Amino acid sequence: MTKIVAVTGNEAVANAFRQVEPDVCAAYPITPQTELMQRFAAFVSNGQVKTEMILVESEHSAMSACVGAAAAGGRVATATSSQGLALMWEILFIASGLRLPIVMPVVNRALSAPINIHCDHSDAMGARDSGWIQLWSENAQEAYDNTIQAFRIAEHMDIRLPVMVCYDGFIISHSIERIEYLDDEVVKNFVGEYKPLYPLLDVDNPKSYGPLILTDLYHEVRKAHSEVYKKVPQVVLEVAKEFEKISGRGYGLFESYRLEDAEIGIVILNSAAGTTKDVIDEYRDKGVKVGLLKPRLFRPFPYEEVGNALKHLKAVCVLDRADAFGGSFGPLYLDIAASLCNFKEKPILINRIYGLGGRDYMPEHAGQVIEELIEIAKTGKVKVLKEYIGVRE
Amino acid sequence: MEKVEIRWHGRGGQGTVTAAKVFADACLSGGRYVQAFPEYGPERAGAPLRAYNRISSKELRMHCPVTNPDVVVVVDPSLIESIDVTEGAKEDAKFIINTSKEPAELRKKLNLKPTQKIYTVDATKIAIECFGRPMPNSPMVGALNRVTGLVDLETLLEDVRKSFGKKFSQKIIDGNLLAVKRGYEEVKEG
Amino acid sequence: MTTPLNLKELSKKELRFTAGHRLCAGCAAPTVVKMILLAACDYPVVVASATGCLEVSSCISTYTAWKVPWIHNAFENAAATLSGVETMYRALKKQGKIDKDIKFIAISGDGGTYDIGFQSLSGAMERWHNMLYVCYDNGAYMNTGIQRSGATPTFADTTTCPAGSVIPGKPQHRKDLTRIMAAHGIPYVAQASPSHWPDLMKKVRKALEIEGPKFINVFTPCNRGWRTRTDDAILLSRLAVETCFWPLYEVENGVTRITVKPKEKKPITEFLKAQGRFKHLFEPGKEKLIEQIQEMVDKNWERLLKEEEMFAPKQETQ
Amino acid sequence: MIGWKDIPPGMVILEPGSALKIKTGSWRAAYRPKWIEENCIQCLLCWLYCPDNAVKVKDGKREDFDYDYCKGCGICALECPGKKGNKAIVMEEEVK
Repeated sequence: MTKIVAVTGNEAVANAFRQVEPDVCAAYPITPQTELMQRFAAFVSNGQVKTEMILVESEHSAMSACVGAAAAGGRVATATSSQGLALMWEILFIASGLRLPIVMPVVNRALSAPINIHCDHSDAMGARDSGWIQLWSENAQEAYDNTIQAFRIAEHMDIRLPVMVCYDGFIISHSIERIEYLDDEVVKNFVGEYKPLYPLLDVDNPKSYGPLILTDLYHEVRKAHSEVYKKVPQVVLEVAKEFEKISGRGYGLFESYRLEDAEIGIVILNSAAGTTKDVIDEYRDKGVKVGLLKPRLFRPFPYEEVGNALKHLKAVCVLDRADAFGGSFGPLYLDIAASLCNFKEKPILINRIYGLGGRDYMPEHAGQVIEELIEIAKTGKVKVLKEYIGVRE
Repeated sequence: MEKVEIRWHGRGGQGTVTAAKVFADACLSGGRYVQAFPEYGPERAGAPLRAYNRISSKELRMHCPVTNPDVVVVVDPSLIESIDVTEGAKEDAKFIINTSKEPAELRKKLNLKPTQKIYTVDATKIAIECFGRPMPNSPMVGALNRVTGLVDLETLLEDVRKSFGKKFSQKIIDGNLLAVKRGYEEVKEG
Repeated sequence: MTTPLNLKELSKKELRFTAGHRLCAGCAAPTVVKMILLAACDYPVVVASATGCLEVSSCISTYTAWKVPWIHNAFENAAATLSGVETMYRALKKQGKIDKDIKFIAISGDGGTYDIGFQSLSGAMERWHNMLYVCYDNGAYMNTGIQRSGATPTFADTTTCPAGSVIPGKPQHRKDLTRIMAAHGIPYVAQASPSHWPDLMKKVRKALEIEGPKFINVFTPCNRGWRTRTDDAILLSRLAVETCFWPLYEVENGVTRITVKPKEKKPITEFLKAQGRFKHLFEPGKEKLIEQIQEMVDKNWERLLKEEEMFAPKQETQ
Repeated sequence: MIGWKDIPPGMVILEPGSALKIKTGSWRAAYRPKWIEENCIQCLLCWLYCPDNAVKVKDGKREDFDYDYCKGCGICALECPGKKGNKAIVMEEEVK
């Protein structure tokens, strides 16, 4: 029996946490994540979960405590945003390097300076090469579903890696939407009992975590680590398949929307994908063959699959809600370009930066991009490769 | 109606966001999709704010502010002086204003098109009479429900009872329920 | 049965920090670790270490000197890391998945404790985790090459505040971390020295018996950093106690008690003169600097005596 | 040296005390300690103070040095109280 509710994205994810019941949860407040951990703390205070909370003095300590707790041998979760994720940066690499299955919703928010509390993706993008698996979510439903699946993916014995579940700050975290909750028992059975690997608390079999590795072995350790990521897409798909059985909702490595027969396409992450789909429908009604690709598994990035899904198009615009400062392209653009670079026949690519610091992404922005793509497909000419949209002159 | 988009105008601290949430919650019945979200800024109590609802029989994928509302709800009448509440409103939009004035007067003041409809309700007065505080959100929810006809009154009242139930005393809950009902009954079309 | 704290009995216990570690010849840190783990010999323990000499030298490649579960995370977060381990222990114990009585000990150097790890330590203590945090204080960043730290004593010569013609070594005071930890209001705080091993072991044992956060600061000579002989680590730590440079005391539930009082307080020069890092103070014309150090030591010792007196049981009521 | 396929997940070391395989006795440069049994009062301070666990003890009784690990620091010799002023440990030149 599923339950239909109207809740904020943060409330939905807090509820997923309640249903999964991590053994230990570290938390430090930061907008817009705060509401999620507040709600979860209320579950703890009211005895609705067995979770022990560690109310740390910084995000750096939050992630450090998560590393300790996960190594100790139990299920661990935390959550953060923006500066908080930036402060964790050092320990993100340690969590993945030690192969600790920590689950962390990242409620996407812009990075300082200037300080801003609203949505963009520069926080999670800054951590995209930290070895964390990243699942991105369009709406509250996906944030909830991805959070539940994240525990299964992270804790899979072939994977044992930390997972970030990304969803848009305020736009999703603080907006109320209709979502379907699964039954508590169904979720509990789905994630199952936590199985530790090398638990530190097994005092009869002492282990040492975190050795010094020098030139003689570091390269090998990294190679071994990089091999694990090859197994991730398959596990993500397996978990999604099982999740579909309990929820009726299907998930892949990415979502293709009206892409198969399309001639032009948009690649975009998270909540703006929904707005774009509505606009695509309008253009389809006018006979324009436009489609969309929305990455879900962003790390490890499924280059081959994404490349195959896009290669037949004439022109593609990659919309980034984060800029890579210092004269580079948007981070999503770089991955899309890499996924297509070895095909002989491939679409012309452009990169548009939108929605930084919570700037609204409106239907007319999608329309503007589609119009430009129509023109590029027709003429084969690109006026400007990378540009901001929705910006005041 | 397949999709209704609502824009609320209120001030921080008046319960406008809560009203949008309560209304969205009530609209869930009948398998509808709903959204309720405020515009977030650094504003604090007293500052003008907007909140939005989308109510639809189809999945809602749009994640941006409502720019062409079907319904505009003005919770604080003083906002009319400083903000163009008609901005972007559809040709057949409905305006619900918290005011003691007559609909005709408001129609003139807002310079509405003949195709647009105006409704007024003295929500602040109702609120004071029902539960002793000038919090107009409950009667406004009642009025909005009457105008849109999206949910039956009983469902709405049940939802309000539920959302108030956890935090407030029985007296406050009863007062608010009465206020919703009176807002529903006393809204005037003009 | 508690193992008595005598060497004959203790020597029958397993050494849970093994030989084969790569710390310098004559380093006092492994001896301090040995003493801590011997004092804790009746318990299973989990140890966390901050990045530092002890950490890099005890666990390299596939070789670990630890025979207890051990975790190294980063430089500044041993306390936060161990608070995670300890919290998971409580969670799993509550669920009936663990029944053992495990003790949690962090062992980190002064850089990872006084300086970069201070926030993490302070937070963990304030959150009241059931752990013992031990700082092995050798008074500088020895792992990176003898840079000054918040624990470096006044006028010590280090690579980042070298004794020059204008600045005579570290100009600032040493941060009195033990007192700062006592100010956290935690149940047990102490200073110890490996030269006074029964005192050190008693303190560790007492700390382990107390529920909640505990902190012990252990004086730990470093012959490379201090430019001394490889054989005088214990001798120097004894001199630190006898000159009252490093008083041995404890603050238990807010009550201060000096645990070892030197029979005769030796002049600070006894401690300073054996160390290359203070060599410049013995040049002609630098007498004032040594006097300043002596004044600081005297002031601190006097304050400690007064503090103890404040809490001492009244003679009449005894 | 192991190859990448033999790296355990997270490089967690599963063998406690594996450092014993590293014979740090080879670090001794100039001096090595010598135990003079007749001067030994079995105080075991050398066992306690040795940073490298290089003093063997059996059933609470001191035995000879474990030169596999002794780095030759000399702490044992300096701290040895000896018998009637005669040290039970002296440092002598290393012969390799």
